[in-house]
Amino acid sequence: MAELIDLVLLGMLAATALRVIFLRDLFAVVMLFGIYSFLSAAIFVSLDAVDVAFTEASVGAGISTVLMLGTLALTERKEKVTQHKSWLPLLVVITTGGALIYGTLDMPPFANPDNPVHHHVAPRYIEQSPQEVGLPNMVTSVLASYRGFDTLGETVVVFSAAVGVLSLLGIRRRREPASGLASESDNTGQADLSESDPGLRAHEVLRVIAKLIIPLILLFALYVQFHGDFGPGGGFQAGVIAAAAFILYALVFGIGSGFQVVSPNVLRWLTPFGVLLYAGVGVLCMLMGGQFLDYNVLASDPVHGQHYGIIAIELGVGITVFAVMLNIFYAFTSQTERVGQ
Amino acid sequence: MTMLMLAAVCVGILVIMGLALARAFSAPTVYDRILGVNMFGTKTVLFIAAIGFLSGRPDFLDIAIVYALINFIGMVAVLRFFEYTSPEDSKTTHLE
Amino acid sequence: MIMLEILSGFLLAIGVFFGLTGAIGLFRFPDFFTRVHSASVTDSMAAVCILAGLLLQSDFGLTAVKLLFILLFLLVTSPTASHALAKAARHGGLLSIPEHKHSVKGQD
Amino acid sequence: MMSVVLDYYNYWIVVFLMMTGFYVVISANNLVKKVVGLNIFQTSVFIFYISMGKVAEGTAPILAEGVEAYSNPLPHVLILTAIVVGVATTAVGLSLIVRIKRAYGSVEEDEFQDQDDLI
Repeated sequence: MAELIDLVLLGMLAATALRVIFLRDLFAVVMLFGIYSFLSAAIFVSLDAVDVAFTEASVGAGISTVLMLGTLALTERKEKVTQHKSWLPLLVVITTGGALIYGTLDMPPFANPDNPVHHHVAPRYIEQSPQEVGLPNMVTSVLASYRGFDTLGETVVVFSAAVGVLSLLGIRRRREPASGLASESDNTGQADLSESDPGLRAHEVLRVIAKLIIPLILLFALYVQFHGDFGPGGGFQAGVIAAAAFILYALVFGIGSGFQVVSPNVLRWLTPFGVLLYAGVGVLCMLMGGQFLDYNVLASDPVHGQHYGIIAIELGVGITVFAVMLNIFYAFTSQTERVGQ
Repeated sequence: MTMLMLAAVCVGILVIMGLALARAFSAPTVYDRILGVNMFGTKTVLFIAAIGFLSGRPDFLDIAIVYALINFIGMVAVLRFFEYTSPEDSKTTHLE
Repeated sequence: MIMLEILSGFLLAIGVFFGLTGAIGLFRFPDFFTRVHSASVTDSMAAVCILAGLLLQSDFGLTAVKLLFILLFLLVTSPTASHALAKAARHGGLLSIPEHKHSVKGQD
Repeated sequence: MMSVVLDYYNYWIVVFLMMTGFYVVISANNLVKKVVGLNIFQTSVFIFYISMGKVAEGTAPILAEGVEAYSNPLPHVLILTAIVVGVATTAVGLSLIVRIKRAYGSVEEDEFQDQDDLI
């Protein structure tokens, strides 16, 4: 039964990918890409990777789609027809694909418990982590404790992506940026923006419903943040969900109102704060006599220490991811206002 | 018995998802495409909920909540996108 | 207990039936506004029935609360999304079939 | 024969998806479509990793009573962070596209390459 569901979902995924090739309307391409992300998240659920599905659904399907729509609003909606020769790429792809399929025949069979991948560190994570770290969710234990240094690196990558986007686009606060890029805290500019961008003013029902839903989303984000030790969830997912709440607000009520709720200045401080909190926990561990990110020393009982450490670094991850996602969204949407006039 | 019932529900929802996907693949107007995508999203929420019960670990409903949430935000983003493109643009698309 | 099982199965079957009719309506109805009607109305009904069917199978703990939350969320957002989409289509200048016929006549 | 298909169909579909994404990246002329292709490619790698972590009869790696086998949590951790990083890099790519549009007035590859050749 599980195989059948898996196969059907994978088939839908393949069909979606194939359809993307032949569509020239980029808006439709982005819509299908949203479906593609949703489908792959459903596949992750059926393959037992609930945490991954959680991340893919919130990050992949949500944020990517919103950003791509923002890019389309700034560029073109239709792909132009070109006289490119299509047989050469096709040849390359078929050759590579054939070689890869030949290669998969040497792979161990799918889902066999005796596969080599299940025999190195995985048994230790599965058998020991509930005692050593004291959390039911093994993914969180591995992510935050055993491979904490790796996760710190990923958080820094996310942080540097925000730096990249901000230095490429910047957040525009006024309509006529005569005096260069992102100006300093300029209140009149914000007022300008909220007047010029009323949001979805025509959609009264949507505005009421959004007001009703946004607090629920924030509550859910907090739940995901702090329940991530016991069920699927954690800092990455919670950060994105919290950002999604503010993105919804900015979409419905206009970017100017969004700036008034969470100002880009606050975000500018929050983005590095999360990374520093994470690294700070590591340094604290060193000061207390352990190694970098070795939470055992944080409390007299090692398991309690692990728990404190994980809560702190998950919070750091959550804050950084929240600020980065919202920053990126602001950067794209504030450009859109300019073109839309 | 219960398992069989849930499996049947999963297959049923998969069929609905397939139909919605077909609508999203080739739609007469751009709005039909969005309708298909939206329907696909809500049916995936139900699918995830049902599959959680089928696999005997129904505590993963959080994922279904995220799905419902993101589906709605995606819809709002699409509506916002339409405020920036001219109506002709959205009409020409159904000729593709 | 067996009553609950039967009731749950009944609700699930109804839910899938409504979902299927809605999906077929997506193809069979003549213009966009009728299609949005078929999709959104059955969508809500299918969500209510299937989630209620699952609710009867849960152990009425945290799982049930989450199911109720999903139900509430879908009941609020799904009609809103359909309404807003139909409104956007209207603003975008999409006509229903009778209006279309009328406007074609007017041009002659 | 049937067992071979059942053992490997997951990997084959992954290869198919990967090649679809690869084809879009190398053949599409529009930069936004290229980014979509890149994302399809990326997701296929994610599914490949998660497929490797799956254990038959296993369930999600969250401790529960009465569960014997769990799927491998390590690929899940690697992919979880990879997804977030993937979206971050996508955002950087999209902002580069916006800058290219501003500088050249086009996001079609051959059009702005023609403009470059003129200079």
